[in-house]
Amino acid sequence: MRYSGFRVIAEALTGHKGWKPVWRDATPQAEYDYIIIGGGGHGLATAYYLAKEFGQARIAVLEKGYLGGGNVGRNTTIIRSNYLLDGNEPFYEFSLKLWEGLEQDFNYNAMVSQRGIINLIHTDAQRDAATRRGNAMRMHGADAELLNREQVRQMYPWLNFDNARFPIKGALMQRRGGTVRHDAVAWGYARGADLRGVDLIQNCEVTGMRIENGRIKGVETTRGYIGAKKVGVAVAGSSSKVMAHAGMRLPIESHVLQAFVSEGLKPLIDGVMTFGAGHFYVSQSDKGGLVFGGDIDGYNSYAQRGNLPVVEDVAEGGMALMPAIGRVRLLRSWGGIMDMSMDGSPIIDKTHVEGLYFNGGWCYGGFKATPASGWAFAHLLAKDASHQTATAYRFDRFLKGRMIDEKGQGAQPNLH
Amino acid sequence: MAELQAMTALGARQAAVAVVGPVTITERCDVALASVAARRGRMADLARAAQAAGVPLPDAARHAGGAVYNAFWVAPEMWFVEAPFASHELIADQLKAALGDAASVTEQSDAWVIYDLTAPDLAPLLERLCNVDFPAAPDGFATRTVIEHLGCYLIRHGRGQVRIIGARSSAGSLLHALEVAAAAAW
Amino acid sequence: MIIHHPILGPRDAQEFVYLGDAALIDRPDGMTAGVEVFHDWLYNRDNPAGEHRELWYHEQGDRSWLVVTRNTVTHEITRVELARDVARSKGRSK
Amino acid sequence: MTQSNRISGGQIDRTKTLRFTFDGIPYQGHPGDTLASALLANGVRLMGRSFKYHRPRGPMTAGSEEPNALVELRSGGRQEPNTRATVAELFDGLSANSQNRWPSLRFDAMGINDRLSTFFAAGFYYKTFMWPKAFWEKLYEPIIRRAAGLGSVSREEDPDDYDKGFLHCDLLVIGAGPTGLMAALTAGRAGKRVILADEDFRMGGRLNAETLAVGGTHGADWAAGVVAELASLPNVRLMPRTTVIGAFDHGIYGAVERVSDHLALPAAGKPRQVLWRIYSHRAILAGGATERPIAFENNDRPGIMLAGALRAYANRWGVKVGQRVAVFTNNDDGLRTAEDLKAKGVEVVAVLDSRQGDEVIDTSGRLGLKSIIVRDAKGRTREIAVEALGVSGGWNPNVNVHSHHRSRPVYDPTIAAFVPGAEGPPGLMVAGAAAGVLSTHGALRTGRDAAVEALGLTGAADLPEAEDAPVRIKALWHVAHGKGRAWIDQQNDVTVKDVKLAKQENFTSVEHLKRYTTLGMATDQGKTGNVLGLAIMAELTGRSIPDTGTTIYRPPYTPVAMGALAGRSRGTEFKPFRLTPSHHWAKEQGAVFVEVGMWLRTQWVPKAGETEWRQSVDREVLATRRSVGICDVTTLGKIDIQGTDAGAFLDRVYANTFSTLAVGKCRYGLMLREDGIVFDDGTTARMGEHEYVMTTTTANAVPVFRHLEYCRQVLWPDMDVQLISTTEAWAQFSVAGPNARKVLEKVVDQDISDAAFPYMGARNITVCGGLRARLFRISFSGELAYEIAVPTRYGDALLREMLARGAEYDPIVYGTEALGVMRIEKGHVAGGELNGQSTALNMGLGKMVSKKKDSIGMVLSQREGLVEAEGYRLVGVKPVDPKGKLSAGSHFLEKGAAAVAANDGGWLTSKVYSPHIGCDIALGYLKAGDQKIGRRMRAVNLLSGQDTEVEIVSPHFFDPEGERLRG
Repeated sequence: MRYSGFRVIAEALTGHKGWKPVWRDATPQAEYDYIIIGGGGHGLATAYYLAKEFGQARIAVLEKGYLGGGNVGRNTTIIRSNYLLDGNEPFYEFSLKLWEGLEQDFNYNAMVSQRGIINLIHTDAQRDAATRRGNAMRMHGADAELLNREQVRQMYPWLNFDNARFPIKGALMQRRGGTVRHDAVAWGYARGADLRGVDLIQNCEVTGMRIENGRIKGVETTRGYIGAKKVGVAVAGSSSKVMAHAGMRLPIESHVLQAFVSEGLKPLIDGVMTFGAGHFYVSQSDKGGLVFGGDIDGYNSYAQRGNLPVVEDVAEGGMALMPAIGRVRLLRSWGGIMDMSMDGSPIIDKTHVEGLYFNGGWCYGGFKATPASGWAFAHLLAKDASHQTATAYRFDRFLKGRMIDEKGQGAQPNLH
Repeated sequence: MAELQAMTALGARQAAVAVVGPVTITERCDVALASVAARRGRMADLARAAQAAGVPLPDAARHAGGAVYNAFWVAPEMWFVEAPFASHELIADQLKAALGDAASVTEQSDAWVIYDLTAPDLAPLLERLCNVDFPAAPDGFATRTVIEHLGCYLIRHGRGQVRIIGARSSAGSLLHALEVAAAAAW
Repeated sequence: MIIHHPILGPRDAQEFVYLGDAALIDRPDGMTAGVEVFHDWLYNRDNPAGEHRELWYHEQGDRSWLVVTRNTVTHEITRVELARDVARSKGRSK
Repeated sequence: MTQSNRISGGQIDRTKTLRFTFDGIPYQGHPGDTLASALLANGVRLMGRSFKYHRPRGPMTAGSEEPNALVELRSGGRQEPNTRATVAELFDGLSANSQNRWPSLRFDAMGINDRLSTFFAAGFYYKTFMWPKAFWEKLYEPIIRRAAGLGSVSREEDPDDYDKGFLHCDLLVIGAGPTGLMAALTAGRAGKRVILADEDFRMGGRLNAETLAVGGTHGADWAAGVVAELASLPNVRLMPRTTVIGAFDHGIYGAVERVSDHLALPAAGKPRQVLWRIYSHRAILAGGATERPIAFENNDRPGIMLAGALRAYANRWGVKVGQRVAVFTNNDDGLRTAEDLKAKGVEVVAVLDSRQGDEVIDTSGRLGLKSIIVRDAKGRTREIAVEALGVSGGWNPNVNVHSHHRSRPVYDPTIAAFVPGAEGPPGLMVAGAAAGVLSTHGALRTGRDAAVEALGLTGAADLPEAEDAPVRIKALWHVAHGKGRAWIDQQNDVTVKDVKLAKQENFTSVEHLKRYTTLGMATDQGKTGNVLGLAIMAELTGRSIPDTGTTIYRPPYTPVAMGALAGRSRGTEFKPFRLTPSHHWAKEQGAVFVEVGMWLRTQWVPKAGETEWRQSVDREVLATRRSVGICDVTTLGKIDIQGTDAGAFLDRVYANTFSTLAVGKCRYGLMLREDGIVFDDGTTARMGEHEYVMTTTTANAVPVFRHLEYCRQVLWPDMDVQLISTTEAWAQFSVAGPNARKVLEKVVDQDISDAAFPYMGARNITVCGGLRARLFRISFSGELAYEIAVPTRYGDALLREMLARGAEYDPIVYGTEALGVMRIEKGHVAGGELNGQSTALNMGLGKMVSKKKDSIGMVLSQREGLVEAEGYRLVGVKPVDPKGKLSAGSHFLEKGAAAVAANDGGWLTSKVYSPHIGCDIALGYLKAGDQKIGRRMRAVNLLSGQDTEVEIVSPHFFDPEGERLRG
């Protein structure tokens, strides 16, 4: 069923009787060519592109809970490609380009909205770093502009320009950055994959891997054994747990990141903004809620909930930047598990087990990567070779000293 | 030494006194401070020398007074020792002489600003400043805590008598935090 | 969270700075171990969902490094030790 | 103005009249009123508009679960959007306005959405607005954004203060209804430290809203008596107007006290609200229960409210919502509303009990309820004119706080509701209605028993007598009738139809239901609607209600003002200031300051006539290089390192060697992280056999100290090393320039001639006739230079003394800008180069990493990716044309090369104008830069259009042989 404005009107006039399930509830078959573990954004995108772009079939996605219930359903919806390093920027720019055509591609309105992102600058050193980054972005074909203080003030005159502890001196802007309706991304990929014959299997947790002579044979699940020629793992947040089934230890720690939404408000913030002098970033959803966050809580956790100090820290940043939001109310907080890697950058790579592939370590940057991650992982699964934009995302980069450390924090995941 | 005139942590010539409601906040520039840390495996030697020199070395999280020297615990086998500044401007040298090589001694007088707080009951103020369970703490309780992002030492001399020792460079910010909290507390 | 400091009793976790897995105590000797050993020690983690021994530093306190045994699913803390004692028990000295 | 719907009784003070306005119209109420009760007393039912369809709405509840009656309270910087009129305490002069409507509440143009609702079914937007592609951002989304949102923000700064605080107790009791009061009383009488917090301004909970007797007296009076007793106990803290917002780990609860919201303005010095962090050994959730509605067609009209709310307005506030009233219930409690209203003399025209087969199937009245259509067991329908309808679908225990650790509530069919699950936050018990015990007696009993159990008390007080009626309910979630819309989530306009569509499209997981329809995502977080929605989904799918389950309960319990969460940390008080010893002097001189972390440092010190910052900075640089300049470098971290193993310890933490350093000398040290990347650098001096003084960068003072403690305690626990920071103990000044020694000789008491105090010397000295001081002969500028330190209290005086006594040499004070110019001229690395991504080799310091000893980072610094010949190397950069401009952050390109990543040669890390050289100069990391000295390239800044031909030079622009600093 193709979605369109015409269809919406036609269905409205006939009592919405004709809408079909957005995906089938598939029952597991005995064997697949490809099993993708993880029905979050990256797993669903991988399945979608495997089928659509790489012409593969006999694909299943195994999800322990409900589709889109991972970090794709629990993030602050930001897309951007404002990365610094060669290992990252081509990949994120590829992702942004995929976002730009995504809705037409999978025929689902995920509300990709390029209203721009600004990273505020408060010191000369930050301006120097922003200049370096902006140039790197431009050299990789992304857009970047350096705004001065007055340009920022024109955009958001009500920010704290006059009484700030750390005055705003400008911003690095990427106009093509923006937000996407996060759940819709999962549903759009799920629907697109389902239409191409992918089996989407919910409530199916992987409990083991069958590996013989160094080669993957299939996976044990709560719904029985399922054979597979190739298995791709895309379970960021639970990567260490799942890869332990293959005897692997990862350069990853699981941490909790909280995010927040305010009550609905009339339009206040058009684009996305990050505060450069505190831990705070914010955008406003189409429904009117301010969607914001800050730092991770900082300790290993699978609890999917956080603690109060980070809430306060984020609010302090928010109030320091936006003195007008004192009476705006925080409505809801949530906590997701982040795959914090040792250099802050992801891994899309083969493993020592033939036929077993890994996608993870997204830190808190996984959402914006969803399309490119799916595409690159599908490429790796189908062709046994890294996609050209993801060649640096290898396990052995740590052994070889080729870290992709955007923040320069070293082998300490909670600082990335 | 008379050639150079000292400046208080707040940038004045005289120690500050602020009165907010029932609270009096008094800046103390007349206290010398030094850290004393036992050398590895020399705690017994240090304890002997300290006793001889009249330097109390209280248990963890405690402050103890002596004839000249007072001290409070700051870390395992480490204390901050207080003495009158007028007689002990060279407190580190004096302590080194007394304690010998059993301890590492470091001058700390000018690293800190000291505020003494007095009021009939300081609990309503302290509950707005830091997470110390002040009403339940005994007199002589000494701890490090955080006040408005500033690491401080807090010493309870009584329900209405507290010493707060904060970083000297932030003396103004700390005093401001004490004053606005006091205004809100009563 | 509240960490029951072995010397100071219950203290708010906000006073502490987190480092990570207490396996980091087992630093190889740089004069005998090579890149591969150091790499595995520094970069790879068990990252368990469950009991986790981890290093915390009481920065706004007595500056003790602690080994905290904490469940990463429930956040329940079952044991807190001075890291120095743990390190010695593992044979570390000078 | 008359309060036409005010009836007798209630806990309001009729002796005082409060004036207020709503949408500019003046009204009157009394102390004890909420905005909602006062408006209802004045006959105003219409208070808001819904989110999507802009349906006219009145209050549905009398509490914090209110989805409909949201208003903008106050104005200007105090404008408070989305305020629930049902909990806004009335004060004299209150001014409120309706929101999310245009041009007026009664006539809202966006009400057109309601007429077109069939086109706005759940998730319709996912299926359209995709073509043409550009129209989403340009057309569709802007329209949607303007239409969406609820209240508005004034954009002015909130002028009120917010505080934070910390409380400790044996027992925190959350909620001061009969359960909480009994729990607090039991614990309080036992002498325990008790905190009793309640979101309401009047403690007593439902007892205030009921006519029930407790202990032979009116429940509200009993509650007042208990509150009075608790108030008399010194170990009990009563916290009305305080909402416990969340249960965090290990017995820490967040709570927000609304100190001044019931006042026109906060009293002087007083905050608007306080965020309390409550540390409790044990806690009891006595948060009561929330009534839920029944879905039927057009069940959202102003005048339709929960039966318990209707009763509360009558009993507590003396308000009847309409002249003619009906009640629709599926349980006995709903019948109480009819009885209480009748007792108050309100005309109850119909009591419709679904258990008898009576149902409301539709209603009429666009801006307020006019009539209901009812159907009896035999299927007969009739229309009854009413102005108010009370609906009761049963009561949901308020399990929220108990579920904040992701414990899932379990379904209890005997009360047709979810009750707390087994695994709540450790230390938290649940009692009373929150635990599903819905009688007054049950509340008192479980409240008492919970306190006894939580605190291990022996013996328990007798309970006052109270009703113990069983719950009699037959679940009814929605009335099956017709094709119209029956609301579940009133604020977000989610109807039964939307649930059906979600089912049809396979969004059957309760999380999918929520996310697809927006059920429960409004400001009330589904407190009244969620259970309805999931129960209807259970019906549709044939699953049980327990199998369908609930979504996740998250903090905060009710929405919290951002100001309260931020407290005092805002504006210039966002972070504390750290001031240098020379701050006061510099301020007198009109210096310009710059934020460096929390420090304020002198950036430059303008002289009269200087209008551009460069004039000041150039002058400071030239004066220093010509004669002498002084700079406050106190902010650099200083760590005192003592112990018999101090030297060996430094050998481990620095890449280079310190144990061989002579006493009285200092050395530049390079500190790596374990991954081989440079962590920090600085000069460390050996002041005695077992005594070193380490210097760190300003930024890394704290991380380096933490790292050293780690090395000392964890890695090498038996080393005899003691550490203490002395950063603030010493005021330290750099004195640089050819005349530096001459100026210092004016203040230093000892011989500091080159012979007596050679380059890299470090000594304890005295100044000005005996003041203890330290002197280090080190240079960051390339000049003959020293750093002199005195106890901080004398720093200001020393600076003035050096300037006065050295006046013949025209000493100047320079700031961080001139400091930066001189260090770049000299090729010293700093912030731009110490970026956490660079190795010693990158910085041209590779030889400093000793392989003869084990040190942090030594091994991993040898990995292949870190030692490539083609890797980045630090270089100097000069424009070929001296007038050419450089920018830090520009990238290197070969001449003629396109500005694409494949050609990217590296970047400029730091740039200054060098008055000495007479042009812009820069440092940069250039691929294989050490092999490219002398080459001409381009430094390109695509962001500004700057494209400058440059020459790659040694990073040591100035005195590369170091003759000056040894002079």
